[in-house]
Amino acid sequence: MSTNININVHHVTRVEGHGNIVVNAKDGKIEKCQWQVPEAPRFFEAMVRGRSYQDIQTIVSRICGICSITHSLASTKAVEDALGIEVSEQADKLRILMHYSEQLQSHSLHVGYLVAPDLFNAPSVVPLVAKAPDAVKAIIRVHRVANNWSDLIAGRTTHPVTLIPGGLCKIPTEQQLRDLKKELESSVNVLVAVCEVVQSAAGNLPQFERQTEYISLKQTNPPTYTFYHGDITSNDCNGDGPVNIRNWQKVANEYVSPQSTAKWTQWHRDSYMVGALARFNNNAELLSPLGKKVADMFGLKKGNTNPFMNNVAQLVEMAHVVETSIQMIDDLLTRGLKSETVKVSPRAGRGSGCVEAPRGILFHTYEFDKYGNCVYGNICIPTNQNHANIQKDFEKFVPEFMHLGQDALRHGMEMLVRAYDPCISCSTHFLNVEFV
Amino acid sequence: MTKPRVAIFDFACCEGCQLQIVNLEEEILDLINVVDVVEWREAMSEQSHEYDIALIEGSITRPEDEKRIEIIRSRCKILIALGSCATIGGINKLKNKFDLEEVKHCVYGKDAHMPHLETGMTKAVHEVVNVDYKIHGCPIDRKEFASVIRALLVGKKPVIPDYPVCVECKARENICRYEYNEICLGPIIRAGCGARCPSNGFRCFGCRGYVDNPNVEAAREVMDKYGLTVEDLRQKMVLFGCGQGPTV
Amino acid sequence: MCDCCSEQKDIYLPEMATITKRRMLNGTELFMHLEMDSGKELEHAPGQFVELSIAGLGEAPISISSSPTQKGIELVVRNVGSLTRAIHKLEVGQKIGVRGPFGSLYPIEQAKGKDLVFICGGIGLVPQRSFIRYVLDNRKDYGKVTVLVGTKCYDMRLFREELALWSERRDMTLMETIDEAHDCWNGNVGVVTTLIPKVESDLPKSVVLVCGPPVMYKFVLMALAEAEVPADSIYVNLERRMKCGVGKCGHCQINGLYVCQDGPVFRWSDLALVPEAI
Amino acid sequence: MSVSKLSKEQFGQFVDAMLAADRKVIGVVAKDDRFQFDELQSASALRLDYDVTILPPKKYVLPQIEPLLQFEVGGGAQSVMNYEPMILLGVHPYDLVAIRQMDELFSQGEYDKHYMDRRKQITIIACDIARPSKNIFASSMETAVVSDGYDILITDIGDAYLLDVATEKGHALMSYAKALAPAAAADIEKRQAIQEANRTGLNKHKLACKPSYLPKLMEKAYNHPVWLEKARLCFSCGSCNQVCPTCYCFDVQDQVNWDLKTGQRVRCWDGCLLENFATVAGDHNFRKDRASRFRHRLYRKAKYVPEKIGGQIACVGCGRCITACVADIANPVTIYNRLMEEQNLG
Ligand SMILES: Cc1cc2nc3c(=O)[nH]c(=O)nc-3n(C[C@H](O)[C@H](O)[C@H](O)COP(=O)(O)OP(=O)(O)OC[C@H]3O[C@@H](n4cnc5c(N)ncnc54)[C@H](O)[C@@H]3O)c2cc1C
Ligand code: SF4
Ligand code: SF4
Ligand code: SF4
Repeated sequence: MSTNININVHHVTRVEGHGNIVVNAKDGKIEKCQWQVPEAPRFFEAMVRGRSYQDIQTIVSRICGICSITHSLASTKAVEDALGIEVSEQADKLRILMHYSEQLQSHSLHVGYLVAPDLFNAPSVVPLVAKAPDAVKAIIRVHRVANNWSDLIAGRTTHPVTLIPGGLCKIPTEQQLRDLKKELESSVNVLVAVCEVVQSAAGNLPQFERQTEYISLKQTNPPTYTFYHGDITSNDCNGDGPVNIRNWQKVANEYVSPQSTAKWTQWHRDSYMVGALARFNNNAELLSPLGKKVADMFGLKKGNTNPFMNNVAQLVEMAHVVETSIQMIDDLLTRGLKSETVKVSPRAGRGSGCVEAPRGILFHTYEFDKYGNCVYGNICIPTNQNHANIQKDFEKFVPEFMHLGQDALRHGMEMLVRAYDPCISCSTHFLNVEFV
Repeated sequence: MTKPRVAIFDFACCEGCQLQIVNLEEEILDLINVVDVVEWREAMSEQSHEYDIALIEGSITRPEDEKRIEIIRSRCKILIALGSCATIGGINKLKNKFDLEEVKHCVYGKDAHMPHLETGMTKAVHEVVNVDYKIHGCPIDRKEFASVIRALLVGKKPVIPDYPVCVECKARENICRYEYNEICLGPIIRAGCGARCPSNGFRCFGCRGYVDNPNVEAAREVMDKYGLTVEDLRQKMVLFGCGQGPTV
Repeated sequence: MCDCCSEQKDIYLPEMATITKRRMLNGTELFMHLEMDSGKELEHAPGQFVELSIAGLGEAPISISSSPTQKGIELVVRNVGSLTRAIHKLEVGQKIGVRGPFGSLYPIEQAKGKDLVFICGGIGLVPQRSFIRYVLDNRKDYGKVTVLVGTKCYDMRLFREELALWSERRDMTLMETIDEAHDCWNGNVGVVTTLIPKVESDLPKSVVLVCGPPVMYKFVLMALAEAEVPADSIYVNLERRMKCGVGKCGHCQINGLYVCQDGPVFRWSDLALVPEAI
Repeated sequence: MSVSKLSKEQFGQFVDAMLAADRKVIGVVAKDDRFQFDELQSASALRLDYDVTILPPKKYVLPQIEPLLQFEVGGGAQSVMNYEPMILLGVHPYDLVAIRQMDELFSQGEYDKHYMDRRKQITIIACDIARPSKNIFASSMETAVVSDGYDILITDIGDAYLLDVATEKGHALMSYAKALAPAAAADIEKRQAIQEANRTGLNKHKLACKPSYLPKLMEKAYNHPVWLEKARLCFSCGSCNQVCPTCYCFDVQDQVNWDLKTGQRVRCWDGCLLENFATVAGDHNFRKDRASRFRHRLYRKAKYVPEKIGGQIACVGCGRCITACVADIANPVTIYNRLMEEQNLG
């Protein structure tokens, strides 16, 4: 078995955005092992300056096509925080419902279209259509349910339009909510079927463990497996948490690491992980029954340290959001939907918004002048927070799996990157990368 | 008949338009029945240099991207710009309103001079290479995408509207935003989206770019009538494809 | 037909025809001969047009270029868009959809006994040819026949063999010109209006029939006015966008007139109050 | 046929009975703070007190997109002609007049079987106007009240509806009505009073001449400066065409299915104000200027269409284009009155 390794994956495929893997090893000695991001920078924080508070969502939604609802929600919450706007309970519920649709949309896309081919040894989902047509159709079905769901509540599946500071500019009808509920109910079985298919190939997930810090939101009042409200917490918090989201900079301490090119984030350790596994590790006991059931199917337990299990945690969350949403719809229908008008007047101020993107915790902060025009913006994106952790995983993964040979190692590393569900295009405006 | 080979490439963008192709759901199976998708980094590992149709997502922002798009152009028969970033420069063109050095400093601080942060003025694809067709929108409309592709496959010029969003907005029986004294760019923006935003109670913010001959002067003059200002109009007009045509 | 009878036919449904002959007249114009699959004749009159279609690609109004005195119909299609490109790819034996004939006719009766002057610009020769051939087949009904043909450049000339035959006929006069000089051309050079003064018929007493590209009409009509041709003996053949061919869709309207029904052949005097005509 | 009476409650039961019998009923319902025609689920949603709908009922008579043919790509085609019966409930007199005009236009000359077959399946329950919309001028156009053309005409007389059943088709529907009583003389008087009031009172904009004079008025107006003045602000957005009950221009397009072997030829609404309405291959646009398109619409309403349908003016005074035009230039009354004024001066 050769111990000379030369991996240079220029643009990992089946991830959002561009990332490279570079590994050089001679005689078993690792000379270089890097995770790099050459995505074209897009300068959103600069571009929001001078724009009206009304347009912030429209602009920053375009940071990422896959988590556009999340960016919209985080920025809208930040605008509301800055301008001191209250949101009604109904709007709050509908927004969470909107947010859940994106969790399902994004997770099903990621697990179904991007990760599943790895598990079934296919280069993409296209050949899978011939190999496992039923499985592909099941995943398409779940994805379609998610998209119809966001179309209904967000106005579009990508780049929502119903979200405005203060509430929503269009709400669904009660009949539409009843129809959605039916659709969600009927998708439960399909979802379970998808889980079973993935379970049948779960053995192909590498056995790899690394202790790290897991950061996510935590909501205690009422206790909720939260994506939208709450404070920032981690498994390492020890008297210094939870942290109010306005102080997110204290958590995402950005620093330049001497042995790497990327700007990393750290809180209690030299790297941390965000995303489904982090949320699971911090909140697992609050999952819905179906969420718990799926976790059990895969033997996923709180405190898991295998990053590949992030994909399983995503399946768990898919089950959780579907089940929870059915209940939320019942709630909304019992109260009856009322049309609400929101009146907003601009004022000077600074505010932050934080929500859980499908791929991890996301922070937005803006400052406005008295006309409501933006003077400052700062955004910290989950994938950015995961880069350091990916690099640290690589450093442990390469020596452990080098014996499998160059091709298997490369494949394993690509899978590892994909396990994080990286959304590189949105993370890059913070990254500093040097080309080899 | 051999299936046309299609490749999908992305430049500076949010990849939301590619996502709309995925969002065709079941129709994706129909699509791959009639074309061979030979390269699509976001969705598959296969790669190829031989293709008939290239779908380009994203704006051109760096010199190396200009080279890349020229190579793609030289390899394909039909080049389609996919989505606002590609057709009009999209939201990325907002950057052109600022001094580039200042923009880099604003976002990257002292690290602004790292070589990979090199960035130029944002360009739409047609500002660099010849574009055969444009599928507008941020993101593109799945239905429109599907019908353009089908038209091309049977050898027909796809119907890409050159009339304002108001046409489709009226067809969807919406109450005009102006009736609430709110601003909307619908009257000068190209239709094709089914007036999605106004249908959802939101203004048209112009993601599809202007119609070929927008009456910008009229847009400016009607502001007053609705208690709005030219500055309000300007704020909205810069968002997508900033500087694409006549402005106020 | 009456309203109440349910056996009305669908005016939008094409009938199938088979291409029996085809050849390129020049780089962009395809000549075709069609026969209806029903075995029937269309029974058109000179001046009328059909809606030609390939299902999936669309429909286009195309003038009938042949005389009703012959079997089947002849058409000439210029390759300008996706439908016409697809038509160009069809082979002999292949099918094409036909609706029609539609539209008004040339003044077959009114022109009897009079001298006729045809002024054709470019593809405008195509519909005119229908009437010219009709006149030649009923030669004794009409007076002197003069045909003026102007073409942009030498390579674009249509129906060359037929023009050659016409030029040798003693019962008609053919005058041809091309806009730009060419090595192989030793005939007239200049736009078609330059031929008008050379017409030997008594112009004010002749019936003049004009068809050509939109830009041509203004100049020809000015020249005819100068030659004192009265407006009611001038006929123009106009083109507009058309979607139905049967006076419903509104696209072909010239002010209050419908080109598909009131035209395409109009008496110039009827257009006096129709400012959009030219 | 005679006029009968139903209490409001009974009328609701009548509508529900039609729905229970699986009749497709299109009625007027609220859309936010406006109204629209939509398929009724229950009588409770019906709003016969509406002022005007955003789109006219033409969307059911001439749908926005309608398949004409089904075809095999490059091959033969069949007509698509299966039209289901439908009841249009709550059509205001001006909209009824517009539908009648369209009936004439689609049946005269070449008979449009698609339009006419669909139309024959539609039963129209018209309804007298209960409240004026903000831009109505039906009184000026003599379309505020109708005495024929409907299958049933209903009038809200306060506590009950009067039903004037005019045709066999209308009569057939009455089997769904229970407790139908003949209208009393006093009721008929109430109805007359309402109709008389409407005949003159629905006039937010007042046309300075009889509508029948309009074709004559237009004869000398072609080069009037008003076209340029107004059209300067025209967006060419065609909103005025879309919302107009008498505009019926259409486009025809071929759509292919994913198999690339089959498809349909559809017709869809078009608008003469749209920039490329008169553009032919080679990009020659026969109505290139905004002003010429703007003028064309008003000429069509006042002259071209009337010439085809015995002098009836193709503007019924619904006022929808006035509301729809963001530039606020579409008001036909303003333009015709302006032409009148200057004609009187000159
Ligand atoms: C009465 C009449 C007779 C004609 N006779 C001939 C003839 O003999 N030979 C010939 O080559 N051409 C003729 N034309 C012109 C011919 O109809 C157009 O060139 C043709 O429609 C172009 O079709 P396309 O789909 O290939 O072009 P594209 O450019 O792909 O189509 C453009 C689209 O524009 C519209 N369009 C463009 N031009 C016209 C038009 N003139 N009428 C209707 N719709 C149009 C159609 O909707 C068409 O789908 C005639 C036109 C008219 C009105
Ligand atoms: S809301 Fe906007 S798009 Fe719709 S009609 Fe009004 S201006 Fe036009
Ligand atoms: S309405 Fe305007 S902003 Fe919305 S999708 Fe259409 S073009 Fe884009
Ligand atoms: S609605 Fe007004 S702006 Fe739009 S096309 Fe009509 S007249 Fe012009």
